[in-house]
Amino acid sequence: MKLFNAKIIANHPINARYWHMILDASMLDEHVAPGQFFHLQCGDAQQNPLRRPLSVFHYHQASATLEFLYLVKGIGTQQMTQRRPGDYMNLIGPLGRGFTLPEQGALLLIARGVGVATLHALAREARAQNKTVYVLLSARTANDLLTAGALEEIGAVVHTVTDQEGTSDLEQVRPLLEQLIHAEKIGALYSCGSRRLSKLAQDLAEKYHLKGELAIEAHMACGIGDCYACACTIRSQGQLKTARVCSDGPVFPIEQVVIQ
Amino acid sequence: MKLFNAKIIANHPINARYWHMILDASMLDEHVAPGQFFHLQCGDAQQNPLRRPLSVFHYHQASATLEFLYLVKGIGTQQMTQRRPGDYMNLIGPLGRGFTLPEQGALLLIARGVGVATLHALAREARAQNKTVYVLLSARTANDLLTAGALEEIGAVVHTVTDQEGTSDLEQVRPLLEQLIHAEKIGALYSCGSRRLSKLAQDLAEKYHLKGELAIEAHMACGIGDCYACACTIRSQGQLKTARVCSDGPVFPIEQVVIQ
Amino acid sequence: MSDLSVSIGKLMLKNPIMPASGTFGAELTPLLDINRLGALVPKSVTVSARDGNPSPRVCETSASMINSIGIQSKGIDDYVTRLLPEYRKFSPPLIASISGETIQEYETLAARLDAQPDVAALELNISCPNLRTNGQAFGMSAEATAQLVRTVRAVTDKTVIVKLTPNVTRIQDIAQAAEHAGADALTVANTFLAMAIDSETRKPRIGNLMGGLSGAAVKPLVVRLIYQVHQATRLPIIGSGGVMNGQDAIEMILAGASAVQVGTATFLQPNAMTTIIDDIDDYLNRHQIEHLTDLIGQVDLS
Amino acid sequence: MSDLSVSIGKLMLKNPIMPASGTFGAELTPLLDINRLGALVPKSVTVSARDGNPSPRVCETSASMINSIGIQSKGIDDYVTRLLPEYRKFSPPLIASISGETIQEYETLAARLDAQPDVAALELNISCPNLRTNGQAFGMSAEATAQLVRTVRAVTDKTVIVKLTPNVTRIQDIAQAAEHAGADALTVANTFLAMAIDSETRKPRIGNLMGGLSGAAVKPLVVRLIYQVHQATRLPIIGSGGVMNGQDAIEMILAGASAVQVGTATFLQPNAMTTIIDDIDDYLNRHQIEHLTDLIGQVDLS
Ligand SMILES: Cc1cc2nc3c(=O)[nH]c(=O)nc-3n(C[C@H](O)[C@H](O)[C@H](O)COP(=O)(O)OP(=O)(O)OC[C@H]3O[C@@H](n4cnc5c(N)ncnc54)[C@H](O)[C@@H]3O)c2cc1C
Ligand SMILES: Cc1cc2nc3c(=O)[nH]c(=O)nc-3n(C[C@H](O)[C@H](O)[C@H](O)COP(=O)(O)OP(=O)(O)OC[C@H]3O[C@@H](n4cnc5c(N)ncnc54)[C@H](O)[C@@H]3O)c2cc1C
Ligand SMILES: Cc1cc2nc3c(=O)[nH]c(=O)nc-3n(C[C@H](O)[C@H](O)[C@H](O)COP(=O)(O)O)c2cc1C
Ligand SMILES: Cc1cc2nc3c(=O)[nH]c(=O)nc-3n(C[C@H](O)[C@H](O)[C@H](O)COP(=O)(O)O)c2cc1C
Ligand code: FES
Ligand code: FES
Repeated sequence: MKLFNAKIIANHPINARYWHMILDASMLDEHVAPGQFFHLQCGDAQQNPLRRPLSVFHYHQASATLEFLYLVKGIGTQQMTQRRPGDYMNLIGPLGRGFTLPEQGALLLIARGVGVATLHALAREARAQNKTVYVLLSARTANDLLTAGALEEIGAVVHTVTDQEGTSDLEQVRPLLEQLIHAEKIGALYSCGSRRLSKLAQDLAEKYHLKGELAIEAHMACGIGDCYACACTIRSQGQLKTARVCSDGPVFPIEQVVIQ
Repeated sequence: MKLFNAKIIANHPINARYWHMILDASMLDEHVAPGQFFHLQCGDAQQNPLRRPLSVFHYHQASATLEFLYLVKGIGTQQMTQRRPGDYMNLIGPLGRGFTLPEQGALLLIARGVGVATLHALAREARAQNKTVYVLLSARTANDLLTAGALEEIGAVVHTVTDQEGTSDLEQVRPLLEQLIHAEKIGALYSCGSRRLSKLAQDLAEKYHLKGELAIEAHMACGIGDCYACACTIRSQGQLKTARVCSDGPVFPIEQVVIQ
Repeated sequence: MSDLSVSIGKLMLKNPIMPASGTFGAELTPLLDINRLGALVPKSVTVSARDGNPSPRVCETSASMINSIGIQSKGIDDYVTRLLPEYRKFSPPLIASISGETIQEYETLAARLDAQPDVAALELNISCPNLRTNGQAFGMSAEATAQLVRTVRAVTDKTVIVKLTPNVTRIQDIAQAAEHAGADALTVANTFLAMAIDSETRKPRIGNLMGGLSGAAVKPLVVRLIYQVHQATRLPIIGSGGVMNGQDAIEMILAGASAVQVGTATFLQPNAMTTIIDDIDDYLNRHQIEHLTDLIGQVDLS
Repeated sequence: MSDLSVSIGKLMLKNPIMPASGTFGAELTPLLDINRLGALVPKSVTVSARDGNPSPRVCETSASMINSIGIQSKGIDDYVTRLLPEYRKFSPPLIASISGETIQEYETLAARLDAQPDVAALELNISCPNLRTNGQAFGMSAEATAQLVRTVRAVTDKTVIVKLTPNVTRIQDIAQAAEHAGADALTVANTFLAMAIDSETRKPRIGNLMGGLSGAAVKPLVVRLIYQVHQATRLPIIGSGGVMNGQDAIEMILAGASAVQVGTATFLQPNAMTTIIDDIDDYLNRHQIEHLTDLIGQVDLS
């Protein structure tokens, strides 16, 4: 974990709602695991005192580049879109606990919307270790099916469903996933970005006794475990406990997560 | 008076402390008198809700350009220096009552520091009407003697004094001014930018029965006469009264001003 | 076009947006379509002419400003003979803000203005932090508030709006005192007592040492106060403090405000109020809400 | 190098900068040179473990944030057996912030911590707006404050700092009650009760509806409170609320603070506190002031 300034190499819109930022992260001298995040100062710090957490979309150690894929949501991410190549972003990270790969078997990633930003890094890591990766991508529209191409390029098998086409409801997604679990050697399930899909993944993991992990979100202040702003409820050894998304998570064993 | 956006044509430092901004004021369809001012939104309006008043340094109707000369003082003027050609400034103006020229005789302008920004416009107007203009320019250093050259170019007679050279104290300035009043046909005195010099101008105007005007400053909120933030005390018909610098001034008959 | 009208006591306003006293005047005419406003609220008036406070009278703070104008007033005679006729050219109803140092002064002002057909309602400014020492105000005591409102109520049938101070432990108590004493509506709230010092000169940044804080920074405090008052009384509430745009106005209305005053935002953008009216109209259309009144107090606590 | 040391009760701090309770933890170690701080103040501790409030627990507002963490605490046992030993690796004195629902709980906590040599002083958080309904707190009543402080005073000789709430009509009264009951110092102040609503979803932006406002926006209110308390008592004051940089800290010291807590600024910049210490040092050098204590309360009212 480090506090540093990183120069912006690129900052582009991907479509009407999503942007992609590439930073020069040569300041970074730590391993960055998929599922970890950075806490970014997005704009005018006086007016907007809270940092924004963003998952690592891609960290390429050799070229020392750090990438984020972000949804333009409110003032913080709007201000991010104003930043130009050559400007600096102030970051804290890498933060939190990332994903762990299954000992054996393929990975099944279930992502919706910008959840894919988080799972993308996991897909890359798994592919780098030559694991088989299946991805179910769900989104509102075909346009919002982010990085499907990039995932295919690295050799992941991608299934897409959208609200627009009427293919994204649970009644259709569940059999698709069950079929994958039956047909392929799925070793672990991962999900991010949708409560409904996370719940489904949890069900499936339980039903099929699969390892699983969920990346969850919470509003944060410190981002490093000091303030308890990001508390969530975790089921651990039969008891409900409070955990911090920023430092105990954001990735939790799927059976521990209490999905409200 | 109008609320409008004006495109920045130029925005340059003149020296370490002063900047010069030129705006495209083709939106303006009113006469702008020397001594009047504009109320500018300088930067992040959410964080900095108050506008800043700046005197017209020069308004050139034919080319529709409006110029300000500003001292970089605090956050507002600092933010102004960040603005680039092509950006827009949001202005209200022209505001307040400007200077009036003497019916006859020459003008004697007594300015210190950025006070010359205000008096410069008066010098130009007077020269345009073929009046003789004498200027006493006082400043900390020779470097801060702003626009002496420009004033000479338009045909004003400029005397400069500085703290650095030890020529700016009242004991030296007073005889210089009295000599000008004796030797030249001075019809009116004008001052801006220094309490000490304004007091001196007031003394001289009284002693020599000269018309005189002072431009004064006050912290403002509305800038248009609604809020009484800019109140000052005025001596009028033997009584002390409260006046608004923004709408009753900023230029007042010299005998009315109560200099604290 | 949705229906933006709201009622405040006997007043029916065509929309909920009005200026906050002390931040508005006829001088805005060239910059703002004054006739579009729901109501007009000139600067608080006192019985006799007053000069106000030493300068500087305003300073800027983070997303806010401090003012200590004091009640700079030409007195009630000037108000009646000069200001009211001047405002006749505008169509929105005029709410006269009155301010005094004693309860008798409020009574005098209210009685005098009750006789003026040009005055639609009275706003009792019992909360100015700039009148007495250390920001004290009538509105800090429930008993003083009750007594003052009862006295005014006795001399006028016009709508009486009481402008509360936020500088209290329990605004609910003051609100209820005003309600029981006969107030028709409450303005929540006046400015927050504040102070700033220039670290370089070590001098206070306000000539009068303290002043009232207004602007975006105070909005979360005011939204809370509106909610608390709305829970504690049945009176219509006029929200005041930190409204810069339509969203802010909607936020106050959801918390329980029937109308909203705009002050500091006008210094920033002289036409802020009409922009806010347009924003509210857009919001209602976008959310397919026919009557603005359907939003009052409708924060979703589920 | 000027002398930055200040005393708070029996404590001598090497400089006036310390974290505000609830915004600091050992997790900052990689990002901040914790040993440079004047004192350390961990999160308020309660007798038993508590879970804190529903989410979202924070939201951002203009130049400020609202938090409603509640007192998320592992309880006093964990504090004594795990937290205090963990803090032994740091050199600055530790001020333990304690929080309770009854006066007895404060007594229990104070007695327990009195026995801990690792605890240099106690800060009584009698002002958390997030514990009881509608932001009520002990610190809103002078009598409750006096009784609470007397009770704690009876069980400990350690320096007792009382953290006041700003949500009161007259903070001077509460400050004097604490002083007379035996407090050694006052923290001025805790957060301001606040609320925000998302106009699009109509939902409160804080899970617990209301929370405490902190950050730059509250500074003008806190500077005023510090000044008022400094006028009303002789106790050393720890300023808290909206300090983002060295200038802000100096401003509070000029108003009457002996030391200054930094909370929200740490979220923005984890090393804000050491930057502020450097800023203060620069300021003293630039103004040729040898001892920081020469600045306390020295606002120039001439
Ligand atoms: C561990 C983690 C990883 C994330 N990774 C990504 C990512 O890779 N790409 C991406 O687009 N988004 C990601 N998010 C969500 C992202 O943090 C929010 O969309 C962002 O903070 C919104 O800020 P804003 O100012 O644009 O929106 P606003 O709604 O204006 O934000 C207001 C406040 O709420 C907080 N907030 C709002 N939504 C969220 C949210 N979903 N999670 C946490 N805080 C929120 C903001 O941080 C801010 O404090 C992640 C969130 C977490 C917790
Ligand atoms: C009628 C008028 C004409 C002026 N013309 C010029 C000009 O041509 N060139 C120039 O450089 N300056 C001029 N000034 C002064 C200029 O307005 C201030 O220097 C400027 O407002 C400082 O803003 P800031 O944010 O940089 O400083 P800060 O000190 O950070 O300002 C803080 C607050 O104080 C106010 N303030 C500070 N100093 C002054 C001041 N001297 N007068 C009024 N308000 C002040 C600011 O407007 C702001 O609200 C004029 C002032 C007035 C009243
Ligand atoms: C410069 C100024 C002058 C004010 N004068 C008065 C006044 O005379 N009477 C009054 O009741 N309130 C007065 N107020 C308070 C405002 O009416 C309003 O309640 C407050 O500014 C909060 O709203 P805002 O944040 O929209 O400005 C004044 C406020 C400002 C900024
Ligand atoms: C996230 C958060 C948690 C807090 N928790 C506590 C607490 O446990 N006990 C307490 O006395 N104050 C608590 N506070 C208040 C701070 O200690 C401090 O008084 C306040 O934030 C004002 O300072 P600031 O503006 O520098 O943040 C908390 C504040 C924040 C923002
Ligand atoms: S954000 Fe502070 S503990 Fe997680
Ligand atoms: S600034 Fe408002 S009256 Fe002059």
